[in-house]
Amino acid sequence: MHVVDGALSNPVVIGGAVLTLGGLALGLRRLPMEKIPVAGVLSATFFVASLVHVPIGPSSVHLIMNGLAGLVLGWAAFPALFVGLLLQAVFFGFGGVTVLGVNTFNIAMPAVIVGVILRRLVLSGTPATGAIWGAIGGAMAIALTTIFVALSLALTGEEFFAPAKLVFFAHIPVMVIEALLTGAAVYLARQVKPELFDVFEGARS
Amino acid sequence: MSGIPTITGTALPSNAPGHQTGWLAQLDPRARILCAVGFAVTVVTCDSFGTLVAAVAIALALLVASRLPPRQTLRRMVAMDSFILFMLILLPFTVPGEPILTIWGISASWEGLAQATRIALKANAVILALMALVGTMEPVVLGHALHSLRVPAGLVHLLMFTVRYIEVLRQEYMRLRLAMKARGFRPSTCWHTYRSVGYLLGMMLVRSVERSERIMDAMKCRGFTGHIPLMKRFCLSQNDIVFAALFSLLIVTLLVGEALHAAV
Amino acid sequence: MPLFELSDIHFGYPHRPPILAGADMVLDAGERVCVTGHNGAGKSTLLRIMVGLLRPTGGTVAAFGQSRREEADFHDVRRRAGLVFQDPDDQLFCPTVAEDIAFGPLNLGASRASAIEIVDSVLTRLDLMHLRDRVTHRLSGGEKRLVTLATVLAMEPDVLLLDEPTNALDEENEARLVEVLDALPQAMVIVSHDPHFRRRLGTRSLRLKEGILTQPAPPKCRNASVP
Amino acid sequence: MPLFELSDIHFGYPHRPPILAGADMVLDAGERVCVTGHNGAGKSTLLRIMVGLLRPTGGTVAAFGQSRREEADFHDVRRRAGLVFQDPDDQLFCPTVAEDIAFGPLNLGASRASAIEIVDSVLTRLDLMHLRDRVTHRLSGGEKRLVTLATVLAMEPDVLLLDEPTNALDEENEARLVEVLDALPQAMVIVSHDPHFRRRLGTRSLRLKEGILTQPAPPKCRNASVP
Ligand SMILES: Nc1ncnc2c1ncn2[C@@H]1O[C@H](COP(=O)(O)OP(=O)(O)OP(=O)(O)O)[C@@H](O)[C@H]1O
Ligand SMILES: Nc1ncnc2c1ncn2[C@@H]1O[C@H](COP(=O)(O)OP(=O)(O)OP(=O)(O)O)[C@@H](O)[C@H]1O
Ligand SMILES: [Mg+2]
Ligand SMILES: [Mg+2]
Repeated sequence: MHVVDGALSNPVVIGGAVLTLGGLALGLRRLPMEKIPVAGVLSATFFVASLVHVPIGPSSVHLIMNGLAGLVLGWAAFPALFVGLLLQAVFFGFGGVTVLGVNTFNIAMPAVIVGVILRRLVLSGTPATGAIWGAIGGAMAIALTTIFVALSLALTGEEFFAPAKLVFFAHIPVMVIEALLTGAAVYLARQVKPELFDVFEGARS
Repeated sequence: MSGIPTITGTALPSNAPGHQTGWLAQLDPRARILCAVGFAVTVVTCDSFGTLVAAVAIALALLVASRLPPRQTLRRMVAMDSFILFMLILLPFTVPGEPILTIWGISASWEGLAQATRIALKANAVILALMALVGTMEPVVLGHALHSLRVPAGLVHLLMFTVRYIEVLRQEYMRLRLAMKARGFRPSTCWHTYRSVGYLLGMMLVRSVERSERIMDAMKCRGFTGHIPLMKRFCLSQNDIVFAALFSLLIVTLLVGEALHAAV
Repeated sequence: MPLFELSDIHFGYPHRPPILAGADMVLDAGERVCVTGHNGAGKSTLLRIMVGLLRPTGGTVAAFGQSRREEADFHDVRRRAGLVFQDPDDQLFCPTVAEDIAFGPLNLGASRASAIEIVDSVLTRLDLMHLRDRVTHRLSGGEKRLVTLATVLAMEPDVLLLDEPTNALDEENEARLVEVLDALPQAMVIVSHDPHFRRRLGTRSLRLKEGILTQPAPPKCRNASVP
Repeated sequence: MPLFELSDIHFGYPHRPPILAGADMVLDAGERVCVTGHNGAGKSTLLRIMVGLLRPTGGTVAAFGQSRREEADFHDVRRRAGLVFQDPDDQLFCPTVAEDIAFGPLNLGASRASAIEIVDSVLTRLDLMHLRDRVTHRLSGGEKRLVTLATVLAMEPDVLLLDEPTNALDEENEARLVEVLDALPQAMVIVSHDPHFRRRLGTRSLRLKEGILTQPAPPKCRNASVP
C-alpha cells in the first residue's frame, strides 16, 4: 500500500516525514552494531517476502508481512522496513520520494504496535495458541496500515474519504491472507526456533 | 499461477562489468541523489499542467540518458499500487465541480479529472527521474553515497547488509519454491497454500537468523570490536558540478514557470 | 514404451554458456541409470528438465508415453516422477517431518486423514517412525536425506530421480539407503559421484560431459576421484 | 611448543546428543593436518572451538603456548589463527572486496592508509587485483572462496583453519587454490572431503568419528569414496 508522490497535501507529507524520523531514531537506538547483521539479514528476508505473490481468487497480491516483521524486530522494524521501501522506490519504481516518510510510517508503525502488544502473547502457551495470536497480529498490522493510509488521504482532502473507506473493506481478504500466513510462520518458528522472537528484546545501546 | 516468474525478474540491478552505462551513470552518486530529491520536491509543489508536462519531459530525457531499458522502466513507472490507482479512478466522482458525465446518478467532474491527472503526472515524473538518476547506481554505491551525505552510520550499515543478503535469500527462496513445485504444489486460494507459504517464510526467517549468527562469528574472527568501516570516498569532478548547476537551473525554471502561471 | 525419452536436449542459463548441447537419454521400466559428471556439468539441470522445472531451448522431452512441452503437461509428470533434490535443506520447509511428508499428497488432492495415513505407512516402510514428530530443521544430515526420500515416496511415483543421494550420509546411513533403494520397484535415475554406490545399485551408467550423455568406459578406481 | 593443543575436548549443542567426546589434536608449526569425517561429524564445530567461538564443556584448548579459557584469551587466538568458513556468504559481509579485506586489519588497529596497502598487497599476492572494487555479493562461487582466503591472509595469521575450501570450486579454481595454499608458509588445519586435495596438500590426516579424532588407515581406494 504505497502512496505516490503528489497525492498528499504538504502538511501530511511533512508530518509523515517527521514521524518516520522519530521512528527511525527510536529503532536505531535499539540497533547497536552487534545487532546490525541480524537486522540486515531479516530486513533482506522481509524484502524478499514482499516480492512474493500469493493467489487470491482469480488475481494475486504481493505480501507485506509487516505484522511478522514487528513481532520479530520490534522497534527495529522501523529502520528495517524503511530500507526495504527505499530500495523498492529507487530500483523498482514502487512508491515515491517525498512520500517515503509517510509510506514508512504507514507500514512500520503498525508493525511496531503489533510487536509491542502481541509479542508476549505470541510466545505464551502452545505453538498453536501462539499461532492464533500471530494471525491476529498479521491481520491487525494490515488493518492498521489500511487505516493509516486512509487517514493520510483523508487528512489531505474530503474527496478521498469515501474511496478510502471502500478500500478498507476491499482489503479485508488481504488481512485474512496475511493473518493465515503470519499464523503459519509463527507456528513454525515457535516449534523450530522460539528464540527468533527474542533477538531484539532488550537490545539497547 | 506460480510465484516463480514474478520473483525471478526482480533481482536488484547490477552494474557488473560490461553493463551498458550512459554518461549519467558516470556522474557523482551524491549529486544524482540530491538532484533527484530536489526534482521530487519541486515537482510535488507545482500544480500547473504546463509545468508538470515539462517535468515529465525532463524525466523522459533523463531516462534516455540513463540507458535504462526503456520499455521495462516505463512499465514500472506506470505500475502504481492498485490501492492508489483505485483512488485516482474514483477522484473524478468524489471531487465536486462541473460534471463531465454521469454514471448511475453519480457525476464525474472536470475538476476531479484534473486533480487525478495532476497526481499521475507528478508521481510518474518523480519516480522516473528517481529511477534514472539513482536507480542506475549499484545499490552498494547508493549506500556509500548516503554515508557521505551524513545519513547515520547505523542506517547505512543496515542498508548494506540488506543489499548484501537479498540475492542470497532470493536464491534460497527460489530453490525452495522449485522443490515445492516438483512435489506438485500449485498455489490456489486455499488454506493449504497459505499455510505452506507461511511455513516457507517462517523457515526462511529461522535460517536467516542462524545465518546471521554465523556472520557474527565471522566478524568476531576478524577482531570485530563494534565498528564496521566504510572506505569509499567520492570526489566531485567538473562534470558533476556542471551537471548539478544545469539541473538546478532546470528546477528553478520549472518554479518560475509555475509562478508565472499562478500569477496569470 | 520407455518411461522417459530425452532427445537432443539443449539448455543454457541466461547469460551463461550452454550447459546441455544435445543430450539424449532413455529410461525404461526397471532400469536404474546412474549419471556422473564433474561439478557444474549440468546433472542437476538435467533432472530439472526431466520434470519440467526448466524448459529446454532445444530438443524434446517425452515422459510416460507422451511428449511434454507446456507447464500443464508436466503436472502429471511431477506426480509420477519424484525428484529428490541435491540439498535436503532446499526440500524440507515444514515444521515437522509428518507435515513435510503430507505436503505432496495434499498437493495431489488427498484429504488430511488419508495424507496422515500415507505419512505413517511411508515412515513405517522406511523404518523412520521415530522421526515422525521431530522438527525437520533439527535433524542430522543423514536423517534429513532419508526424510526427503520419504517425502517423495509418499507421492507414490513410478520413477525416482535422485540427485546425489549419498551426499550427506555417513557409512551406516549410506548402507541403510542402499538397502532401502534396492528394495524399491521404481525405475531410477541416480546422480552420484560415489563409484561404490553406483556399482551397488545401478544397472548402467552415463557420463555427462560437454553437454552430452555418453556411455563411459568401465569404472576404474580413477573415477572415484571426480571431486 | 605446538601451535595448538586440544586435549579431551567434549562438546554438544543444547538439547542434542554430544558431538565431540574426547577429541585430541596437536598442530605443530609447518604441519598441514587434514580432517575428514562424515557430514555432521563435528568438523566445523571443532574449528569453532579452536578459535573460541564455542566453548567446550570439557577438556582444554591451548594455543600458541597458552591455555585458553575466557573470551578475552581468544581475541589473540583469532588474530593469529585465521578461520575460513564453510560458506563464503557467511564470511564476506562487507559491501566491496576491498572493504571486506580491510575489515580485519582495521580492527587490529591499522590506519586507513596502511589497511589499503595491505589490501593491495594481499590481492596482488593472490593475483586478484581485478576483483578489488567488485561488490562481494556479485562474485562467483570460486571468486568468493579466493576472496575469503584473502580476507584471512590480510590479518597475517600464523595458522590457517580451512573448512571445506574446495566446496564451491570448479576444477580450474581448485587448481588455483591448491597452488596458492601450497605456496603459503602457515601451518594449516584443512577440513576436506576431497581425497586428492588432501593428498596434494596434507602432511597427515585425522578422521573425526564418534566424537574422537583418530589416525585413519593409509588411504586406499575405499577412502576415496567417503561421500
Ligand atoms: N539458476 C541458475 N542460474 C544460472 N546458472 C546456474 C543456475 N543453476 C546452475 N547454474 C550453473 O549451471 C551449471 C550446471 O549446474 P548444475 O547444478 O546442473 O551442475 P551439476 O552437474 O549438478 O553440478 P554439481 O555436481 O555441483 O551438483 C553450473 O555452472 C552452475 O553454476
Ligand atoms: N548452532 C547449532 N545448533 C545446534 N546444532 C548444531 C549447530 N550447528 C551444528 N549443529 C549440529 O551439530 C552437528 C555437527 O555439526 P558440524 O557443522 O560441526 O558438522 P560437520 O562435520 O562440519 O558437517 P559438514 O560436513 O556437513 O559440514 C550436526 O548434526 C549439526 O546439525
Ligand atoms: Mg548438482
Ligand atoms: Mg562443516
